[in-house]
Amino acid sequence: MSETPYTTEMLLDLYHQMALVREFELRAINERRAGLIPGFIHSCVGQEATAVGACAALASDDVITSTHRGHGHLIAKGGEPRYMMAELAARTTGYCGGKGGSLHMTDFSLGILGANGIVAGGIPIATGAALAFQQKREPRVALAFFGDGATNEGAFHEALNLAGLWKLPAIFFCENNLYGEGTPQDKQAAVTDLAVRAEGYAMPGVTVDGNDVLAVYEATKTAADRARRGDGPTLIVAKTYRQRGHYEGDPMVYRSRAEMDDWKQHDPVPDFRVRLLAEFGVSESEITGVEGRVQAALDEAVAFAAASPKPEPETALAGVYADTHDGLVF
Amino acid sequence: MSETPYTTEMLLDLYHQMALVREFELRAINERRAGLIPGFIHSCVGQEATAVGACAALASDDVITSTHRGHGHLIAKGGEPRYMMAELAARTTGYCGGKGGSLHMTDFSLGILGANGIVAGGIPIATGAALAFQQKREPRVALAFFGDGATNEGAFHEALNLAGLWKLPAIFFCENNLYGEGTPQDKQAAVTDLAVRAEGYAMPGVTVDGNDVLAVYEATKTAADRARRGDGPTLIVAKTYRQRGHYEGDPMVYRSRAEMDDWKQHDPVPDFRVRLLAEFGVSESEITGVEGRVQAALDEAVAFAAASPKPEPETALAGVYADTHDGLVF
Amino acid sequence: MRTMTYSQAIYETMREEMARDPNVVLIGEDVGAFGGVWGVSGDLVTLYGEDRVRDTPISETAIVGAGLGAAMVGLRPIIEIMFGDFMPVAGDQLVNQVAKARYMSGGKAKIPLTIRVTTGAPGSAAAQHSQSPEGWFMNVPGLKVAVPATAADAMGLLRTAIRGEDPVLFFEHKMLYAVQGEVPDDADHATPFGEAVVRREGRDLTLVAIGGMLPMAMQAAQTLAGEGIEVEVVDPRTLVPLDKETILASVRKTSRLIIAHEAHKRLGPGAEIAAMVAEEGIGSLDGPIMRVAARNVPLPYSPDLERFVLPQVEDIVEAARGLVGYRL
Amino acid sequence: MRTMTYSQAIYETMREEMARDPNVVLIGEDVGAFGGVWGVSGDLVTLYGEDRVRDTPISETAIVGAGLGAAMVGLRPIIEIMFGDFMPVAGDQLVNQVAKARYMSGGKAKIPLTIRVTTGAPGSAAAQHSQSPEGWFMNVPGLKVAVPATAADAMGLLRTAIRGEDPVLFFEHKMLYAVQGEVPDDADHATPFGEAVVRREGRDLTLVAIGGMLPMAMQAAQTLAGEGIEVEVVDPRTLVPLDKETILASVRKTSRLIIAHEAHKRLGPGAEIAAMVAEEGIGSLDGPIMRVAARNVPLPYSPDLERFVLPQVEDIVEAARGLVGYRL
Ligand SMILES: Cc1ncc(C[n+]2csc(CCOP(=O)(O)OP(=O)(O)O)c2C)c(N)n1
Ligand SMILES: Cc1ncc(C[n+]2csc(CCOP(=O)(O)OP(=O)(O)O)c2C)c(N)n1
Ligand SMILES: [Mg+2]
Ligand SMILES: [Mg+2]
Repeated sequence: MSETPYTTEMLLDLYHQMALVREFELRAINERRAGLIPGFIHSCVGQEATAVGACAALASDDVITSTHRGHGHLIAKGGEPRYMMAELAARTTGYCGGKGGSLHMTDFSLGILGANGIVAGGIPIATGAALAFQQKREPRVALAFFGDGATNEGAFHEALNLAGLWKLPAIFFCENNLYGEGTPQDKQAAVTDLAVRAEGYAMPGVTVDGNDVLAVYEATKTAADRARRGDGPTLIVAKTYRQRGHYEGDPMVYRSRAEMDDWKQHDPVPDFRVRLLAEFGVSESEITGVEGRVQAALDEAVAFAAASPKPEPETALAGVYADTHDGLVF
Repeated sequence: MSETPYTTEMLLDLYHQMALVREFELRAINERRAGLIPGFIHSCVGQEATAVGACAALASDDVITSTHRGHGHLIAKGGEPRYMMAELAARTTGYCGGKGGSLHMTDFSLGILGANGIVAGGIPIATGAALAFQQKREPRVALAFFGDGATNEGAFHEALNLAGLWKLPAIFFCENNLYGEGTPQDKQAAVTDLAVRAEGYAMPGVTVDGNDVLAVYEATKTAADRARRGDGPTLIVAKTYRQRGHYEGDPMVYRSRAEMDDWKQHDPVPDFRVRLLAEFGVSESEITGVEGRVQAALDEAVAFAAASPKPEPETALAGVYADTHDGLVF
Repeated sequence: MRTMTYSQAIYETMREEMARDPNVVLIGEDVGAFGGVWGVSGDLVTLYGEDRVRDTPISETAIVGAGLGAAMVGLRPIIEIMFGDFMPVAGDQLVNQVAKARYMSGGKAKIPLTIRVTTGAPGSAAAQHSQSPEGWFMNVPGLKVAVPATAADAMGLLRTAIRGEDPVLFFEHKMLYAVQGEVPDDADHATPFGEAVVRREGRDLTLVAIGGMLPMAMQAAQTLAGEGIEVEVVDPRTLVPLDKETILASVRKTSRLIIAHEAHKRLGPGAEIAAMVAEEGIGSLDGPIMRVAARNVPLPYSPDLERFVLPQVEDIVEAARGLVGYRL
Repeated sequence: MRTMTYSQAIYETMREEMARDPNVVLIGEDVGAFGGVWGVSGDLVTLYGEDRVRDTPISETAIVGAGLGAAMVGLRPIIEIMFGDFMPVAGDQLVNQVAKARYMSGGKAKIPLTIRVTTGAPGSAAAQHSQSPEGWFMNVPGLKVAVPATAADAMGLLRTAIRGEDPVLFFEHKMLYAVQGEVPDDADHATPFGEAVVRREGRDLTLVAIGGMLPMAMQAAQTLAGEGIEVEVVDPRTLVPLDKETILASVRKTSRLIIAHEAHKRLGPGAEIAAMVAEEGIGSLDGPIMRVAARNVPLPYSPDLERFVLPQVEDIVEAARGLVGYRL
């Protein structure tokens, strides 16, 4: 059993969150089939380590912007499965009262500035939050999650340049899962090593194994410390893999079964479980205890969502403006 | 007198074009004061070597996209001062019949796909032309001129990535004149060496003295050959200086007289004149001959513009569509 | 006549035009191996190769700009933008470049560029994947705007767009893709822009239905006929150019007008049609010009909320009943 | 009352609000040392430092997006976009992010973000530097749109925008910057959104004039008064929210309506006003609703062509004469 800087408590907490993300996605997929969830789902099954490792390195008052594949990010930043499931089920008790759905879940109290349906759309927003922290001399960090495909959008370029120029306390976290929808990463970006782009923005570019939650944690921690010191932003590229379709129902004609099976061999959740036992001497019973709590939490979340009321149609008119003009239809 | 690959004819031609650009700008500025020219002018005085050196390396059927500071690019690509001056004077004989003005001069027969009033707006357009050349297996090249400030626009990033990814026959030519309007380059880009950005697009990034017309020519020739060979695009960053205001009338509070005087010591036009005499053994009389032709051409251009008719108001409705819907106001 | 879906009609037109002219290319996100996120481009990449059916990075500005540049030097690109909601990502290229290139050049540029865009709410796709941007660029001179509502028009208008010399925004309604329709056999079947069509004759009121609203309009007309209200349904087919005459003629006949579109009501395309009639045809009106459209809030995720925000058949029926009962 | 220019009124408001609230910052291209390309921000950088008055790279998407993110976590950013023509460069952030952030979050987000944009043709600036985008985002729910036409409203509406909790598109007309006007001394002078004002009373026709058209409208009214035609000039001040009541009340009184704006006619903001009146006030109309606006072509460079394309005082006068003579 190797020397480790990690407490068993922290290790179990990481595993707990990864298992929670995995199970949340599987339940959501089932509940969608079962009819509880009306909208599309872009699951992050296989990418649990990036979300959990990155958010574990953040403080509770740090903020993130997320993506269309954001359930993991939200849970890792403290999002509660019950309110997330309720949002997916379009209930009043959901994070957005049923107005946002999977693509737009937000909780400012948790520092979740929003998932986003626009590829790269959240990157400038996180940059703006970092600007505010710098301006207000607050020791807070803003982290933007985005995919490999997003690095080819102009918004990525403009935001990273701004952050590098102003040395903003930002972290640009790229989950490189090798595909953007049906198009492989090497058919989207002129370079396969996306971290090299960091040089063009005068910030460090770090590549990390995105399926190793501890490696992700360490890389993000280093970036967060750097940002808090006032030394500016970091681009982190985490190599991972999307185990399921781009969206649930994706025929996946664009990749081979062999490739998918291959990656199943590097599945972040069971891999970490094995390490906990072998490398960190965590006991089987502690782990099964966590897994039991995960199941219970999701049973509760699904029940909560199913039991929650659907919004009254007329309430659709509220929530546009913060003042008395809200609700008027002019 | 050093060995040289350049014929006296070519050298004189380069000087002729540089002198033509310089004189065109000075005349245009005067004519604007005198009232012949109604619109704004962003002069390229001090940047003659970039325009002339780059276009000298292109074939007549290669194409360029230009910028708000584009008079030099147009002349260097074969634009005739008379039609340019007429356009500035908003006459029917101008390149755009008075509809475009300084910001939008275009001549497809010369491969000038248009100046542009939107910073970085022309970069994706040149990329598209390069795509067409590749598609049609035509040995042609598309060159996009743009400034240092434009490299911070998303359009720059998306276009260069696309060109690098598809190995398009394109040249991205950045005229780094150290300022974007009143903001110095180092307050706009996170990096001062803009050429490093090329790496993020898997293309060579070349930095060159933009006030040395021969250096610019060589760099562009190398890039053009590379593109024609099918080896893909190149980013060229040419260091130069805008001797006058961002626009005519700019108070220039943002830079020191000392800096400006300093750069006047590296004035591309007189510098090249000196080299022609000293280094290349061109005779004074040959040079004065060229200078005489330049003066004559511009006397003629101004006279031509002044004598040309102004457009009839109703003709404003034409030129929107290529078909019978043109001219209708629905 | 053949019967096929709206989606197939678009596919066939692209396939035929690509066979006919090597300069026609298709450029967009996942239009190749994926066959298009909406499945419209299907096997075109296997038929014409990755060279002519290009998967792109997620770079809408570069995609539209590249289409423009390619069109300037001889290609006839078809661009696919998977959701109309993403058009603003390429906003500058659409508004300041594509739309104006010809005019700024003094009428010299030819821009044979077809921009295929999906529009409309597919259901619980929320605020960024459900919008109807048909009107967003109507205030920008230089673009043409097509809103096909049937398989035959999808084919005919697309062919006109591809063979034409002007940039066209071609709006494909997501909920029409699977709708069957009759399509002429003529391999050159092309529908001229600026010619509306009367889908159903009626004396009591004119119902202008845009794009995806046509099926709902026909359904509403059916219901109203049962109540003795004869609705004349007009399909403008293109919004720019707009066939004012057909609309005005119908209003002269019925003296009542309702405009139905899925875009939000405030300054949606219906506002221009209403304003045009209020200027050029007010004399023949016996009542207010009604607009049945999405309410002025972003599209919500919840089906219950979404249904409330989007225009429904009943909304048309109610508006019609009210209008016919109205006395000035 | 003090007298100052429209430009000074904007400057003073920014200066005072920045003094009052440290969370108010100004972000834009050349707003610092340059003092703003239109000279509006002047010496604010020397007063408040480069930290609160930030020169940015030429990155409109990042600028608007940064403003949004900063607003989400407690700043009250004022963004300056030097030409409205450049708004589409930041199209996605405006349409899909800023406008929808609150609604998508279920009404939780507060977005105190003021986006200052210049509008209108400064003269021979051609197609990409002369547009009037006031209407471009009216079909996108979630944004408020202010179109101040006087120094007092520039101050009052800007203060309301800066102190408010919603994103505002604040359109400053380039040709109004130098116009003098009286401004209240009250340091808290704020003009509510959604309240139009009658600039001139008249019984014969209602003339709704948007932004830069107000001076022309007043001039036209003067001329027409000389001919015995009494024009009531209404300044909506904000387009979203729109004060329908004041417009409808005036139309009930005059029974005639002309809408004047510099934006292109086709689906410009006037279309919504015309459509609204055609729906809610048609009963009181004695004639067609006229729109005096820019013709539907890009703005040309030539002064002769530009003058023909842009709406002129005579165009308003002629439209008014025709309308008053009109019999339904
Ligand atoms: C601006 C924009 N363009 C296209 C899309 C459609 N789209 C949604 S997800 C996606 C792929 C994104 O790839 P990547 O950034 O790698 O994220 P991943 O899905 O792999 O997690 C695309 C093209 C979009 N939502 N927004
Ligand atoms: C999208 C856009 N943003 C801002 C402007 C205003 N503008 C015109 S030129 C200019 C500076 C451009 O700097 P650079 O690219 O370095 O070119 P230079 O003027 O130095 O030749 C700016 C900000 C514009 N025309 N387009
Ligand atoms: Mg990916
Ligand atoms: Mg520059």
